[in-house]
Amino acid sequence: MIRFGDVLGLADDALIAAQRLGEWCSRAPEMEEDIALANIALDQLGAARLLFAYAGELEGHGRSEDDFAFLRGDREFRNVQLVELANGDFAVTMAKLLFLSAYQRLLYDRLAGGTDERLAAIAAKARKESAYHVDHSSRWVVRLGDGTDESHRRMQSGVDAVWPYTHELFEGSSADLREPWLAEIDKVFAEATLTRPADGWAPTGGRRGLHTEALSRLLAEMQVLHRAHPGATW
Amino acid sequence: MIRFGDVLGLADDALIAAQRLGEWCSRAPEMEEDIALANIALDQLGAARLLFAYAGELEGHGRSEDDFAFLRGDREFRNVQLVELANGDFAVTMAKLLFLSAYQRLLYDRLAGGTDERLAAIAAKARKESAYHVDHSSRWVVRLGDGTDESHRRMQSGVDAVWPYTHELFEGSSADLREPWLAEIDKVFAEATLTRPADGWAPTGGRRGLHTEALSRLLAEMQVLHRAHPGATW
Amino acid sequence: GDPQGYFDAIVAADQKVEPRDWMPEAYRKTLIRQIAQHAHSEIIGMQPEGNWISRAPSLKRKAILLAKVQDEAGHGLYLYAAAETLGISRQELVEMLIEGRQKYSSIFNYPTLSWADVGAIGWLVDGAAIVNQVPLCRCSYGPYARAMIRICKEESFHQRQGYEILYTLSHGTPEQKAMAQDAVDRWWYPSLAMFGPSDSDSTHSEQSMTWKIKRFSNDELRQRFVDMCVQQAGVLDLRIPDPDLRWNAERGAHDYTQPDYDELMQVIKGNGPCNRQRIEHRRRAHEEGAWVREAAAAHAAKKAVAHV
Amino acid sequence: GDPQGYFDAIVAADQKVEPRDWMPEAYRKTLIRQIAQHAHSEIIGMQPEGNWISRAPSLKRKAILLAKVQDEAGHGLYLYAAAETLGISRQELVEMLIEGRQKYSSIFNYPTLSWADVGAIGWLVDGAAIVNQVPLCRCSYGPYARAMIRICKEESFHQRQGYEILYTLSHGTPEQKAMAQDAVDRWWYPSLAMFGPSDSDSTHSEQSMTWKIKRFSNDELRQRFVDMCVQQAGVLDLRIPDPDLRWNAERGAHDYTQPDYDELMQVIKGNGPCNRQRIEHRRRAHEEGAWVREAAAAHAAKKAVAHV
Repeated sequence: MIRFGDVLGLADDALIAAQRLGEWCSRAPEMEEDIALANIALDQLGAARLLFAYAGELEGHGRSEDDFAFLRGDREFRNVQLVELANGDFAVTMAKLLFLSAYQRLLYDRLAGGTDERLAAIAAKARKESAYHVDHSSRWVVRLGDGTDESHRRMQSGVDAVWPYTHELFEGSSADLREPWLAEIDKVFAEATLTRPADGWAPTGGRRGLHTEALSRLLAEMQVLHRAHPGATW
Repeated sequence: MIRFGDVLGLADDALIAAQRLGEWCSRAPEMEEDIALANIALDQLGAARLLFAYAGELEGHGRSEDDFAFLRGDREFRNVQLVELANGDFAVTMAKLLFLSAYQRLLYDRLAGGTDERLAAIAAKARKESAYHVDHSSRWVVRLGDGTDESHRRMQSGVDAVWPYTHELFEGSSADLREPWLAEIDKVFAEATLTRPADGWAPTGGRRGLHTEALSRLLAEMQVLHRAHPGATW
Repeated sequence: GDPQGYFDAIVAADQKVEPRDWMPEAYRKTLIRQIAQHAHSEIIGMQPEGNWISRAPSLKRKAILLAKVQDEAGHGLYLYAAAETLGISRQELVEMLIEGRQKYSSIFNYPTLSWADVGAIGWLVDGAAIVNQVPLCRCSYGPYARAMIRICKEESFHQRQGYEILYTLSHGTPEQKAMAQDAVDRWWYPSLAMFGPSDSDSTHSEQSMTWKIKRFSNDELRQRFVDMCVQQAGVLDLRIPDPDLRWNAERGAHDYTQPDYDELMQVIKGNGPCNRQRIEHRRRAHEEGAWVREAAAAHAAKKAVAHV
Repeated sequence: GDPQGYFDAIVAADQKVEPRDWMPEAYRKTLIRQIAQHAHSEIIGMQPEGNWISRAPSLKRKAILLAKVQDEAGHGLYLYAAAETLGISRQELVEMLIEGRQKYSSIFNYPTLSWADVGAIGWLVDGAAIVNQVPLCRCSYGPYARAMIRICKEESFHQRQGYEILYTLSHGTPEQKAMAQDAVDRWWYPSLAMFGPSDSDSTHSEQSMTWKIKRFSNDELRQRFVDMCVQQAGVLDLRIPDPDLRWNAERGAHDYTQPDYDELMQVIKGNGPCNRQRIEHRRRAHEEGAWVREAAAAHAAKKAVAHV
């Protein structure tokens, strides 16, 4: 039985990831990468919109995608903390994207075969996109990990910084996805000559609306214009 | 005859300068400097509040200091662009502060002896503070200019980057302050072994509400909470 | 054979010059300069609109804007590729941009101050670009002409999106309408200036006409643009900020006030509001990405060795 | 004479040990650890509240908050100076902080999620600090005791400001009241944990008592804090998030639920929500300021030479 809060969590993951990826626009290390990151941001944004629409129906209070995106405070967002973390350098961004999209692919795979037809349809579309996101980010993780000394150092340090936030992905009903997720990640790490960080600190709270200090700042920027014109159409 | 818009311009200069200086909080190169920058930010904020109160009276529409600070968009702000520029490194910040406070001191000196008694009182207080700001920033400009090779390079590059924005300070009725201002700045530059940049590009528009792309972002952050709770008391 | 004669004949017959063909050195240089400037404009042009991606006021608009800025990166890539057929590398071109040795369109040296600017850029700037670029689809140099066909199709899509943004704003709340009018007020004259100096002061033009790189004069294109905008501004219910704008029945065209060409010259010289900011942004992205590009090259080299 | 005997007599007579006096090495080490931890707490403590300076909802509140965070930097400086009288330099202490070899109060490893958190920190965190610190004004080590007198005066000012913020919120709009309650809900137990483990698990305590560095047990101070808060929470019209909180007439004190000491141990070990962020922020400020400090030193050296 899919609950409103679960769908909202997935939607928020996708929206906040899109917002962070959008910050790279015109700042990527190569022009091809500007295009790729915008593409992935668009995929995440597209998934978020479909999920918000469905969440609105499940809730039954008539909230639209823009109501969800622009008129909630950070304590009402249900995304994992991983997606709200600052972009950092390109290595941190690729670590975040790999960890998120490998999780999303597994989750969408499961939902695509589930009994909730509406969610199955959304997931069937999104999982193809996730496969591309995994492919893109794991290629970069390999290139950077097995590139120069400098890029190896940065990639390992990015992985180390982000790793603690991956535990939150597997809380609750997605706990059993961690095994296949680790298998996928380990394969990438092996090729990238990276060391998987030890498990230990596992920050959490995002799914309950407890976020890092970064989220309210992200929302201040994202929501400023929409909130300045209550009720306006765009 | 002092006009509402002139007072508002001075208030906005001080407010936006305070907001930028406040961003340094807990990030300064020394703990003593954390205290000094907060002090200067407090002075600027204090002057802004007195000036807003007076502007509100001149306007006569009952607007409070918070109405001015939190409920205008960037096109309604009248500060010079100099103060809204990003902080940059410590050298850029000190260049901005020296240029601004040397101007403010001259201007407050004049206003303190002027016929508008209300403004004279505000200026009499503020000019003492400005003298301290000039002293503090010029000491740093000298230390950095005549410090290490690295600090000299950064200080000259900070001065070069900010210089074009100083022209706007001397538009209109403050045009004749540029001579004494240059004399002050040249003295500092000489001791700091810095080269005064050539005059050329002179960006302008702030006093007419035409700002850089930085101001609307600064305001988005500064105003987010106040605007989220219309009519609330804090 | 006589290569110059062959080249002249191809051009005269409105056929395409291709990369393998002989061409006059001045033709090659003119094309490199023009295509590079065009490519740089697409890349720098990502910044003013990119400034509003994070703040787009609805998710639909955010998606449209992200896709548009992405298209601009794509246009930049086609155009660098077209320039590369003339024997210069993308890397050289990018360095010339960052060092200020090649120009980009001066329009991108103005700031985007509100969301309505995104609409105004779509309507006016992309509109002016289309008027400029449609004739380039018939340019004598094949790779450039083909790139332009693809680009023009997307640009007209972008222009319509900008028009829709402004239409929604001008038919929205009073604040939204004021925002739209303010944007049009600020972008109108810079858009007119996109067509370059008036014909009497324009350099390069005559030779480019002969080579069929250019087919209409700056003033002809500017007039076409003004006539197009007047009509659309009516539907938008927005005022073009020119008190002397009026229909001239004799000329069958609108009389209008020329843009401030002294200002244009200042912006071209580097003294627009955002010249330094735009180049600094580009330089920083390039420098901060250096370690990534080096890593990719090092990794590729390792793999290549492994495959030998 | 017998230095240990003299030292013991001074302490027993409630007089002050001064820097020039002989003192046991363990006393010195304990004091350095405690004063340094206290100084670090002031410096790290600038971050959670500093997070809201840019967004303070009125100019008056912005000024008060700026001044408060500035005071914290000042407290840090007094305390580093007090530690320096024990023969260790500020630079060494700062390095130990950044390298994680010395601690700071675990309370600052929680995030400030709303403006009300600034109020809750003032009311609860500064309130707990005062309860902890007032006895330190009578500490046996003179420089520390004198620093604490000055600090406590300012802290009680801060506590009142935090209380006022919460009072205004709880008597404001429903959204403001909810924000205030949410902040109290999140900060209550971490504030209780500020007094350290319960007496049965506390190390160091007995010796510190003998040395008159510490005068009350953790549990005594915690009880004092709870009793103080209950009364004030009533006036604030905010609920303390402890369903078992009630007056115990027999003890003449409130019964209350202990904080989660396992969580406290996790935070102390480095696994609180913000440990890494706080240290990383401090480390970055320190490293990014290195060129400035070097320049100041180089300039001072030049001037010194010039004066010889």
